[in-house]
Amino acid sequence: MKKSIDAKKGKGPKAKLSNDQLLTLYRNLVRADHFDKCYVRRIQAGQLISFYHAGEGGLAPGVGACSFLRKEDILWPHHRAHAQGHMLSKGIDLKYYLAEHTGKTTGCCKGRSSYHWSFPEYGVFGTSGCIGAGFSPTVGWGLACKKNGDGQITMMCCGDGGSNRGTAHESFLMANNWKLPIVYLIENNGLAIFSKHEDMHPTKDIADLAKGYGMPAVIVDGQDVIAVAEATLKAVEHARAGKGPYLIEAKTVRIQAHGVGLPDLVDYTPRSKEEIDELRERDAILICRERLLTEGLLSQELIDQIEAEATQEVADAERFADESPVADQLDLSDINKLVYAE
Amino acid sequence: MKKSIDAKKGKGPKAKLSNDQLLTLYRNLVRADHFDKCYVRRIQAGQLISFYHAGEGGLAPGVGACSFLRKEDILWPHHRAHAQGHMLSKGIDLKYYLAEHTGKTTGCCKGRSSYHWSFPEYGVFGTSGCIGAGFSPTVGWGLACKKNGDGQITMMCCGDGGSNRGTAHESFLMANNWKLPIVYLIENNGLAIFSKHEDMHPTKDIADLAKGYGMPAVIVDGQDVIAVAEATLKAVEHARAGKGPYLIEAKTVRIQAHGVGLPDLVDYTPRSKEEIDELRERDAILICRERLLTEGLLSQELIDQIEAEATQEVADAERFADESPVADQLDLSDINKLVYAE
Amino acid sequence: MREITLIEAIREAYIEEMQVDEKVFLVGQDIRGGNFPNTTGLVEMFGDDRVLDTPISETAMVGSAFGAAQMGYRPVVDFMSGGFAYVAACEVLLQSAQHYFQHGGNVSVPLVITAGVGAGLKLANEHSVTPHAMFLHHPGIKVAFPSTPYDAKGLMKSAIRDNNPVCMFWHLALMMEKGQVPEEEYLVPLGVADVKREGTDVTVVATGLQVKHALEVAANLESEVSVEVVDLRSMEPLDYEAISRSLEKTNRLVVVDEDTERCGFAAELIAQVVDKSFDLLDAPIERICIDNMPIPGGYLEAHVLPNPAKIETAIRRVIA
Amino acid sequence: MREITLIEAIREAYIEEMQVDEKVFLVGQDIRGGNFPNTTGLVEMFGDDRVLDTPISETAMVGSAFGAAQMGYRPVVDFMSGGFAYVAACEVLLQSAQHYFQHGGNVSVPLVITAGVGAGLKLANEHSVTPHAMFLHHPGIKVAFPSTPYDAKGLMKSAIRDNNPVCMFWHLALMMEKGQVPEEEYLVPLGVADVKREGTDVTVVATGLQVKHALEVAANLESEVSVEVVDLRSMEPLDYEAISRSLEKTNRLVVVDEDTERCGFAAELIAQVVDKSFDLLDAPIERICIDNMPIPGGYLEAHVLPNPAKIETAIRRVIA
Ligand SMILES: Cc1ncc(C[n+]2csc(CCOP(=O)(O)OP(=O)(O)O)c2C)c(N)n1
Ligand SMILES: Cc1ncc(C[n+]2csc(CCOP(=O)(O)OP(=O)(O)O)c2C)c(N)n1
Ligand SMILES: [Mg+2]
Ligand SMILES: [Mg+2]
Repeated sequence: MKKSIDAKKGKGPKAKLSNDQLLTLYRNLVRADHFDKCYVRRIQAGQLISFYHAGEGGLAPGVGACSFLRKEDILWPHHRAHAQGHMLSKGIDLKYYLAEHTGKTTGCCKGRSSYHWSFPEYGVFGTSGCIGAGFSPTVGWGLACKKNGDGQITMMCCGDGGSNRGTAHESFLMANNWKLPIVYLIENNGLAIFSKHEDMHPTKDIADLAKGYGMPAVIVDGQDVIAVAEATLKAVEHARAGKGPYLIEAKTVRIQAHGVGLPDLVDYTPRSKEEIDELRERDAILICRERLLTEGLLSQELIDQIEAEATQEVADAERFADESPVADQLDLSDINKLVYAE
Repeated sequence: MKKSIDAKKGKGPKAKLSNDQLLTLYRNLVRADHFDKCYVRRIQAGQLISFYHAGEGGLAPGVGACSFLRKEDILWPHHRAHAQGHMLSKGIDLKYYLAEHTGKTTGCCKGRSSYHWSFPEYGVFGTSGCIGAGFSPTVGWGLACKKNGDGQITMMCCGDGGSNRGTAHESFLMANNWKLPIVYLIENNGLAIFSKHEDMHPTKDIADLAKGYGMPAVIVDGQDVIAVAEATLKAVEHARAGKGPYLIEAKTVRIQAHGVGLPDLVDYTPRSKEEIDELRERDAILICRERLLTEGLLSQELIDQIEAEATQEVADAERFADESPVADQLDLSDINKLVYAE
Repeated sequence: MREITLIEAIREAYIEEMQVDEKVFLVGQDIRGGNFPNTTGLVEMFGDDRVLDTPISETAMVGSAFGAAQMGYRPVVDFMSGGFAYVAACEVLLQSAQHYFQHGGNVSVPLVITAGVGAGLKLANEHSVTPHAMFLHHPGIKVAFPSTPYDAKGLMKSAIRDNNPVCMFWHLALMMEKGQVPEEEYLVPLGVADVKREGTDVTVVATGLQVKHALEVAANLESEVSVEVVDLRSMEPLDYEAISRSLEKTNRLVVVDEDTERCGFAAELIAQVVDKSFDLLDAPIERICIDNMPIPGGYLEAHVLPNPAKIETAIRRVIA
Repeated sequence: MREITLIEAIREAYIEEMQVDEKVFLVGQDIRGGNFPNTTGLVEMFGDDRVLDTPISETAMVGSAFGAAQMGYRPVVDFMSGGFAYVAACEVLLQSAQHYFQHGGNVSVPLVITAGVGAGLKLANEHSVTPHAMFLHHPGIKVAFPSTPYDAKGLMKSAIRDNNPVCMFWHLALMMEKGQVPEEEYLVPLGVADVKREGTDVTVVATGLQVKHALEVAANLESEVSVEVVDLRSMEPLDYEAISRSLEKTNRLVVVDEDTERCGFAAELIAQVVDKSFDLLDAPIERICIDNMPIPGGYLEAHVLPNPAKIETAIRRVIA
């Protein structure tokens, strides 16, 4: 299961990140990790509704890809970790999402959708229970970004599994035909539920698909949030400059089972503790922390402070969600008012 | 509009065709051309029902690909020329298809479907009005061929336009994952209705897509029926040997409008006579005839004989269709008997 | 008043709406060249970025509209043929339809889905289906189906201005039908039926081509039966009031719907009438739909479609 | 008799049919690992070439079954969740369903489509829909929906042996319900309803989970109303005889259907009853379906679903 990263592919002249940006990445990674743990804890305790797909091990791609987008950029985030890392990196206050996920009236979807998110003011319009569904509206977002003509771009994230959908082909075609400002991020954790990437895609790298469309592509180490951010900056620059779409494949891992409470199988046999331990070795937070410590950007004090702030942020979100009223009233006297916009 | 064939791509050690095979190709091409002209004439005269998509200029790929398949091989033929070249090359007697296309009880679909074909005893199960629909059952045919384990293969043909469907991606994935014995033939005539290939696919060659799946692919001159047949023999051999799928892109042309009676536009302007004349220069029958004359396989006498036989075959098919009773009775007293198999 | 064809009427709707609102654009396959004449010449008027041709990539084609609509554009997606909508069923029936409700009403999705539909050309099932019921079964999309050039233009303009997905197919057999259309601007609102002919003995509810058939029958039967023809114009929103008003006069109902019978719109209407107007009924309701089979091509097609003869038989049955 | 769960009953159907007919195979996503327990362990019993995992490529996944079925295999395609069938709507509703008729009856398509369906887990629309009406609207597919382990096993075995596409979804809320299932082999034919409880005052027609709800209500009302519960088990073929037999006794009808109301199966049944049994009716027919909105997630879900309370209200209304 261990990803062997072809380091060369990720190389090339790197976009330079500022110290602030590096710290932002670290901070967002820690925050994403805290929210992920919170959701795991809550769903196990019956304090979250529907389901949760834990992000442990695979949080860096979303954080790296979304930390430096503009507020008006459009984002379809990956379903893993229920996109919390993507969304907080984009600047979204996750308390409204937790409220949604606990079925509260203050939820971002008014308590109508449990796991769905929607923050249109941040360019995050919603999601779908159908994996791979994001490829389609991405074309429309890219088109509208291009029409708007002010450098806005669309970031579309999905897993290795999601890339198997035919919607990917159709989206790649139209994005490239029209040279739309779209960055596709494939967060390849090598698994889709119980299925191995190797069995579901005939080549080692999903990025190979890009060749069919003449689309530039890069493979990055998805455990290195800085590498992901650097690759993203380049891709985003390319898209903003009107040069068309770009594909990034981030090789990452999934530490937990597909969904909390499901068995953790590969094909039909349980993953071993050794396998998981091996995956844990390349922990994205530790890799980033190490680097920032080396570069003198982090101190133990700052680490503790970031940790404390993240703890506080999660606690605040939980309090907000828990204190919000349950959304269990539905006025069905005028259904059409609910279903149709004015 | 002129196809520039990258001659190198089509080269390589060529499968050797026997003299008989070369003559078969020429004969099938002439027959396909006669049937195509018959359909054009008949639809213009109101003697064919529904619609017809004339094959002129683009008959060689189907003939080259299907002339040496085994009877038990499975074929999803291209819709262009309503697959007549593919089907007659496979050994199918086209009179039952013409009867279908004239709404007769003797039609291959009992007069139920106008342009649909169905010859299961020749591995041609049917078709669909949805372009690109063949990619999906092809996976099942390939799977069944593999399960049957006796070297049977599946040939799946479609146009450049059809390759734009997401079904292509999903089919390529599964065919390569499972190493299914499938040959994909993309008959790229540079047009889909009014749309130029260049605007609908971002690279010059659709064969580029194969790279994403690690699938072997070859580009051939679709006006050279012998080249197509040779490429096909190699691809079929590969598939029969259990080495998995193979993609052939045949560059060809469309001389007439998309459908008989439609305007012949590119984007939104009519194609010029010069453009069409240029396309006519590389006539597949002439190219083949030239080659066989050079090799001494054809004489004027044989040319005339083949011509006469084809004329006779078409005339026989027309008589059969015209003399068959019209299928205009439908016993609706037990609809389920019609709709469901026993 | 001047007369123009239904397809020309739709073209006028496009032109007028594209002129007043630059957020409106058209997307589909081969529409620049005018695969149907409703888009002929529009690329010259509005440019390549408002009349967009796509590959045969229907999920992305709908996606280009669905995404842009969320960002304030007002796209019209042309599927060419209604049967091709199946290849993007998830994008249309789930994603576009549910988006507004499912996301808390935060984001509206003002897009129009259109295509030529309807049997009659012997083209077999996929090119002949009129898959309205499938759309109606999925809340979040409105569904209109015009029977005249006047309605086609007015409904299309309303559809483009609506802040929701609206499906407005048009019938191939009506494409070249001419009808009066004023030069002045007007709208036909979604959800307002039109009594195309008044009568007192029996109500025939229909849409699209079947309105024409019903009117034909009504005229033929004039001396025997007084037939009221209610053209719904849109099936969602549904002008149920118009139906019950008519039933109060006639107490007899025939529903004609050019879609497969089983779980179709006619069944829905019957269920609603049984629920809301049971006491108004003096006879069982008749429904004339496409028989429960794939629509055959060839000459067999005619047997399974609604037609004037079948409508007449149904009328005679309910007044018997 | 021994008791097993509904999902175990389906698993037994798979095992028995795979044992007697080597043409039977299963294909779906993550079924080797047992995404639901109906496939757990089957790969060990039957091998990798009879229990096939696919990518998230539903058009090709269905295609793998559709193509193989044409060549004499008998595949079962597991969609995991009924809502995912939308992404292969063309392959299922048009291609597979119409193939036999459209091609002159030359080629039969013996395949089974299955998935877990049904709301109740607060998972929002796509994971909650029970899209039966969409299947029923497309002739060529049979549709079954079991309410007990016994029926689930017997229907699935019949589905696998049928020479047509058969859609047999099963309800997530019944997955772990136990019921008597004999050790000996048996079949439950498609198209034969089962009176799950006899009664004389009102007929409740239902399928799947709603049969359980109806039985609950019938038991609760025992002292007041005599409720007959007709479990259709399959909606196509439809055992209309069973319904009319029941109506002859009760003259009152409630239809419960866990699918969106508009253009759903309940509407279809009402239309048929109005057509064939109008004179048997002493009251308007009540239908209890999912309200005409995308199924919400969260706590709101409960409001829009059929449930015992709504069924009881409907019963009281028709006997009033
Ligand atoms: C259309 C569709 N098919 C199947 C599923 C079931 N499903 C949910 S998540 C998932 C795996 C996704 O894998 P991947 O895209 O790699 O993301 P990961 O879960 O590994 O992060 C599957 C098959 C679905 N939700 N939608
Ligand atoms: C799903 C679907 N979308 C659109 C169409 C309409 N259509 C019919 S043929 C065609 C063009 C096909 O082009 P290509 O595959 O290149 O074949 P060619 O006609 O050039 O031989 C289109 C768009 C269709 N039949 N089905
Ligand atoms: Mg994955
Ligand atoms: Mg073409």
